[in-house]
Amino acid sequence: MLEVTELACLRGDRMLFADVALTVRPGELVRIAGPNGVGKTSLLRLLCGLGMPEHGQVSWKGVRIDRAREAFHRDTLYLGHAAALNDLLSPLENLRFAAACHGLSADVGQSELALERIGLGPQRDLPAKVLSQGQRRRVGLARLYLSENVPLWILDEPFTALDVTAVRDLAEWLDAHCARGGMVVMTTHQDVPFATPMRTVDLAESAC
Amino acid sequence: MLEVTELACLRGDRMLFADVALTVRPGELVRIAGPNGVGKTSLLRLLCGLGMPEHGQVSWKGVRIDRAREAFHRDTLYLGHAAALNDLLSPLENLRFAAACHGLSADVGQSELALERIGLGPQRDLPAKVLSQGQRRRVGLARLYLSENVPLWILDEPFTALDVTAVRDLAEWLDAHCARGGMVVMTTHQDVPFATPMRTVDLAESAC
Amino acid sequence: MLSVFLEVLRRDLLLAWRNRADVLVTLSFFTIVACLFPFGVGAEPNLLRTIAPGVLWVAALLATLLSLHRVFSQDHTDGVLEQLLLSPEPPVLWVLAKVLAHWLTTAVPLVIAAPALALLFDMTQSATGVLILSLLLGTPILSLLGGVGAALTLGLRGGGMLLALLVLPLFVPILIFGAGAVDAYLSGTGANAHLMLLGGGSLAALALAPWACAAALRIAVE
Amino acid sequence: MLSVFLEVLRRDLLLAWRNRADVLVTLSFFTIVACLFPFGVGAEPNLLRTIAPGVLWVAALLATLLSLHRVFSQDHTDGVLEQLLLSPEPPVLWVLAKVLAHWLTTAVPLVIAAPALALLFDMTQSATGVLILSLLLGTPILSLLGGVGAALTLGLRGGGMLLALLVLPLFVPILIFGAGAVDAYLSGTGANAHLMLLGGGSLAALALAPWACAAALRIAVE
Amino acid sequence: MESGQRFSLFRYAAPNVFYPLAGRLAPWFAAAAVGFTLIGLYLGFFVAPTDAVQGEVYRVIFIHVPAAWMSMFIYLIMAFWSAIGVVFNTRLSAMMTQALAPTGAMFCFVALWTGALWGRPTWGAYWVWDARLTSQLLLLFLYFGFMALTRAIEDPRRADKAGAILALVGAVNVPIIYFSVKWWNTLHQGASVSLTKAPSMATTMLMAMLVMAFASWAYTIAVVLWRVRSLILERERHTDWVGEVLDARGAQA
Amino acid sequence: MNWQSMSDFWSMGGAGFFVWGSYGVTFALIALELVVVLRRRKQVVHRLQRLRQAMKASARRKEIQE
Ligand code: HEM
Ligand SMILES: Nc1ncnc2c1ncn2[C@@H]1O[C@H](COP(=O)(O)OP(=O)(O)OP(=O)(O)O)[C@@H](O)[C@H]1O
Ligand SMILES: Nc1ncnc2c1ncn2[C@@H]1O[C@H](COP(=O)(O)OP(=O)(O)OP(=O)(O)O)[C@@H](O)[C@H]1O
Ligand SMILES: [Mg+2]
Ligand SMILES: [Mg+2]
Repeated sequence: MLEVTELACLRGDRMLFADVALTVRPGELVRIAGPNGVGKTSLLRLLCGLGMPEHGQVSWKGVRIDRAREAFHRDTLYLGHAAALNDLLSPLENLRFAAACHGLSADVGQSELALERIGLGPQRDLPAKVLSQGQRRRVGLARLYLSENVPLWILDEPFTALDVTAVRDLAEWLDAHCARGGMVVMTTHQDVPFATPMRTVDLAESAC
Repeated sequence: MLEVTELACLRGDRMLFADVALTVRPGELVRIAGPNGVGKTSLLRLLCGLGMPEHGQVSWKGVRIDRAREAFHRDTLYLGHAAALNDLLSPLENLRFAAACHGLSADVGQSELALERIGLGPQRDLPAKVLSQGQRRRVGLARLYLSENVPLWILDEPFTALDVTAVRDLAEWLDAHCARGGMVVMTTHQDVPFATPMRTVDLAESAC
Repeated sequence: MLSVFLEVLRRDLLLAWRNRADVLVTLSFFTIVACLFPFGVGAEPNLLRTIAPGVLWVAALLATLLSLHRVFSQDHTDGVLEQLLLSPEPPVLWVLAKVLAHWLTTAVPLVIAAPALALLFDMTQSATGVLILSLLLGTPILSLLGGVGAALTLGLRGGGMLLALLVLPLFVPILIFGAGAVDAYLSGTGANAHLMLLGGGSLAALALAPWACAAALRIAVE
Repeated sequence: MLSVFLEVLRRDLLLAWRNRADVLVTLSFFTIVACLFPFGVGAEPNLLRTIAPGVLWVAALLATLLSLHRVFSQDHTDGVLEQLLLSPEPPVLWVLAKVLAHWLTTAVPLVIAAPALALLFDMTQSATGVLILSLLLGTPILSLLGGVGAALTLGLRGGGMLLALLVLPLFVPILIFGAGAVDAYLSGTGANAHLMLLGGGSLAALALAPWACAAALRIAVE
Repeated sequence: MESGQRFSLFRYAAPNVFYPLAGRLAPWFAAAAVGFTLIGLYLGFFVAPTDAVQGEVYRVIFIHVPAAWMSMFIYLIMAFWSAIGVVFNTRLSAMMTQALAPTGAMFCFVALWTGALWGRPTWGAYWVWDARLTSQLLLLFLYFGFMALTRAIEDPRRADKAGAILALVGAVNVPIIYFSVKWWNTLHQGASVSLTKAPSMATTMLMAMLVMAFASWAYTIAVVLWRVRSLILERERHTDWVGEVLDARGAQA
Repeated sequence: MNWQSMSDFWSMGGAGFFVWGSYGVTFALIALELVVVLRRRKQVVHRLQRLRQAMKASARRKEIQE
């Protein structure tokens, strides 16, 4: 269970938001909404411990995340704006490295399967730099197919640059994650049809 | 009028597409469609002269674009995946520089107005590196509000990262451009409601 | 026509000003490399005086080299370069503006700092004068040829080092004439021939390098 | 625990292999910088022999310096660094792996190439041996301290130069002891004291630098 | 390519014509290289007499000098092809430039290596900063730079164009480098070390050297033709004629 | 004939190391270059043949679809 209390975020001179409270329980799909620049990305980065909140705190299973960093990171998967791809490595190599860093067991077979499922089978061995925008995005997303056992997924605009079928497949996979008791916190500006009832948190209401 | 005949594109070992023919007439809005990696970005880059086609040619007003580079570039505006922003300059400075390079007259007042219209008024003087994803995108798009007299707009996924209101405003502006006799060639994976009847070219049909 | 030149020059100078730490760092690098030598080779005054022009020229050359990647790389990654290539004006114009901005923000500070360092190595005043003249006439070639190298290696991984490999052999003559000018002056032969060669080289590079550079940039974005 | 270390080391070595041109270019840079000096200071064999250890150390130092930005910058821009920081293992582990990979792919080739260059400067065989020992013991400090500098300047514009400015003062003592070792050996004093200091420095840096580096990286992504 | 029809020379510059031609010529040059080498080595080791001043060591000359010549010629030829490529926009020229570079670098290294081994017994040092030696070293760096650049760019078409620009810029600089180094050295050193040239080389020595030079030429041409054939296939892989070539080879195998 | 015996030939008047070092390295490099060139050619042909087969197969599939 992820709990956020009284969270405030300061960027430069500007207090982006204050007093954000949020609880995410197993099986829930939470969408952080709000216009461009309201602070969605900043919030997600606070949630996964990449930034220090100006005020308030984030706790995971009742423990503040800065007190139990390792346990929290074992339970979290974060995909940000940047694709986290090395341009010289192939999608397969990138994926296996990402998984290994995260302590996920991922042999070649599993990784290939994940790439297959995200639709990158033919591009498996190309250097990442020649991939198209949508294909780059997919390499990052392939990690989701290796992280069934990671409970908390934090996704920043996962649907960007994806084509229509990929959006549908990904939405289904997020639904499946929630169905098996996982949690998803994400942002998106697109209207994506989920089967899971989606809870929307409008950040504009907490904006300063 | 933009005319494309028998265009073929080779990337690495792969022939992406061949035999693409396309004519864009004043007032037309053309959408290049197709799944991720089919070659939309590559096609747009060929259209605006940033790449060399493997076969076939592109002509503008009846002249091959590599024979009349300057005249063609005066009539074209291209916005690619990259935002073309310098991180240290403010949106205003970035916009004015981009306009000046293009030979567009853009005094401070006009540029400020363009930023206002794209919704970046308050961020006008921040360094671009602190902007949010959607705000970065908008700085690039602000050029559209200075380019009413540039007939041909080539836009690669202009709606990426924009919030709902921004998408609507931009669609209206593209409609207005077509209404005044301009041409728009663009790609997008989102469903955007245009007033102009949109012609869709499915690149998947020409894929090799 | 001219407006693109001026606009690009203005922007690059503005960026250099925003980033003035960068200019200072080039200068500091120059100073530090020059000062490393006494540590490396020992502080014997005669030895130091003998190697002074050579060391200062090598230091200037390395400092320029390190700053070369700045000329185009930022614009390349953030997509500004593409937009410049799509500008209706001939590319030579803005290439020249960018190289000029680079020269103004790297070489000129070095030239200004050189007398102080010459003092450290106990060079005479008139020898210092010749050194400065040689730097003024020689550094434009460094910027121009270096610009070609920077354009050729744009976007390649390990670009900085590759750039060094490409341009350093080309810089050797400049180093020889530059450091040679001071030595010739000290030996009484007179530095005129050296300085004229450097000046001629600058003019030749000015006439040819921008074209090569523009061609290389076009290839880089393809 | 160890698996992250090994995985990161493996990946960085694989990347270096993919990019082996990069390693060769570092080497060429080292060679070329060393060869520039004769052009600057003249080809007098005795003079060259005197300044040889200093020149080779300065060249090694500059080559290391130029390759330092490689350690983290790519991972920073493409977002891999964030993912590494989100890994459940302690960051010191993979920081160490990255620095080790850097040392293996830059310093080791330099050490292997040094004898050939020593030949160009006409150094004796035993002096060359001392030079190589000093390089082997000193370069780990360069990689470790340089790693801290690279982490601190990550993502700052003009980072390369700033990095140089930050770490060069720290590198000066290493240069002094490194080049000093050869001089001491040649003067008959024996190089033991110098070499032991370098070795001790390496151990100390090994114990402390990774922590500083990890902390700096955490700040860099914030 | 309209002018391609008019000049018969340009016809051979078309990759599809040049490819089979190169394939037919290369073995002959290879055979010539072997033959010349055997004759040259025989002349050099068994006919040419011992040198009065240097003794047997001088026999290094039979590879040193041809290698030094080749390394310089090859760079000139590369520049020539690049110029052709820039002026006439022929595809073959960039491929020729790239095919030449590794062989040029090889000969350059051989000249340095043999020179160094020769220098040790004659001058007492493997290396001196003589003008000729130094410019040879710089030439090696130019070759390395060219090869590193073309290899660092993956897209062959881009690599070709970038290589052409670099080869031309380098070629403009080669004479400048050569003369500046010469001037530099004579300025600093009153009596520069110079090669002890026998006043009149024994004619058998000269003969052996010339035969070895021919061998180097033949070898270079053969290797470059072989290399350029691979390059042509890679660059033109999407044309019909390469498809036919591949099918024919597939049928053979 | 310059040489009395094989060992005389190999010693090269005391300069064997220098002479044979030169010739040995030169011919080794030449051999290496030949190996690299020929292997490269084999690789290229092999790769292109595989590619062509793949392209033919995909073209056939497309025809069948139409
Ligand atoms: C690393 C050392 C050396 C290098 C890089 C080198 C380089 C060269 C080059 C570039 C040439 C061709 C010059 C021309 O045709 O104008 C050459 C020719 C020659 N070298 Fe060397 N050399 C080296 C050492 C030596 C040594 C030690 C000797 C003999 C003591 C020697 C004897 C010769 C001779 C006799 C020629 C032919 C001269 C001529 O044809 O005019 N070289 N060398
Ligand atoms: N130093 C600063 N000074 C002022 N404002 C800043 C500073 N740094 C960041 N900001 C502002 O903080 C906000 C950052 O928002 P963030 O990236 O979290 O937005 P977002 O909700 O993810 O938007 P998007 O939908 O566009 O991705 C932006 O509005 C930006 O202008
Ligand atoms: N060297 C190469 N070898 C093989 N395939 C390549 C190479 N370079 C590029 N490609 C392929 O070319 C395609 C590039 O497509 P492009 O970027 O034009 O796609 P796109 O239609 O814009 O896709 P997206 O919707 O994801 O932006 C990708 O499928 C990529 O895998
Ligand atoms: Mg965001
Ligand atoms: Mg695209």
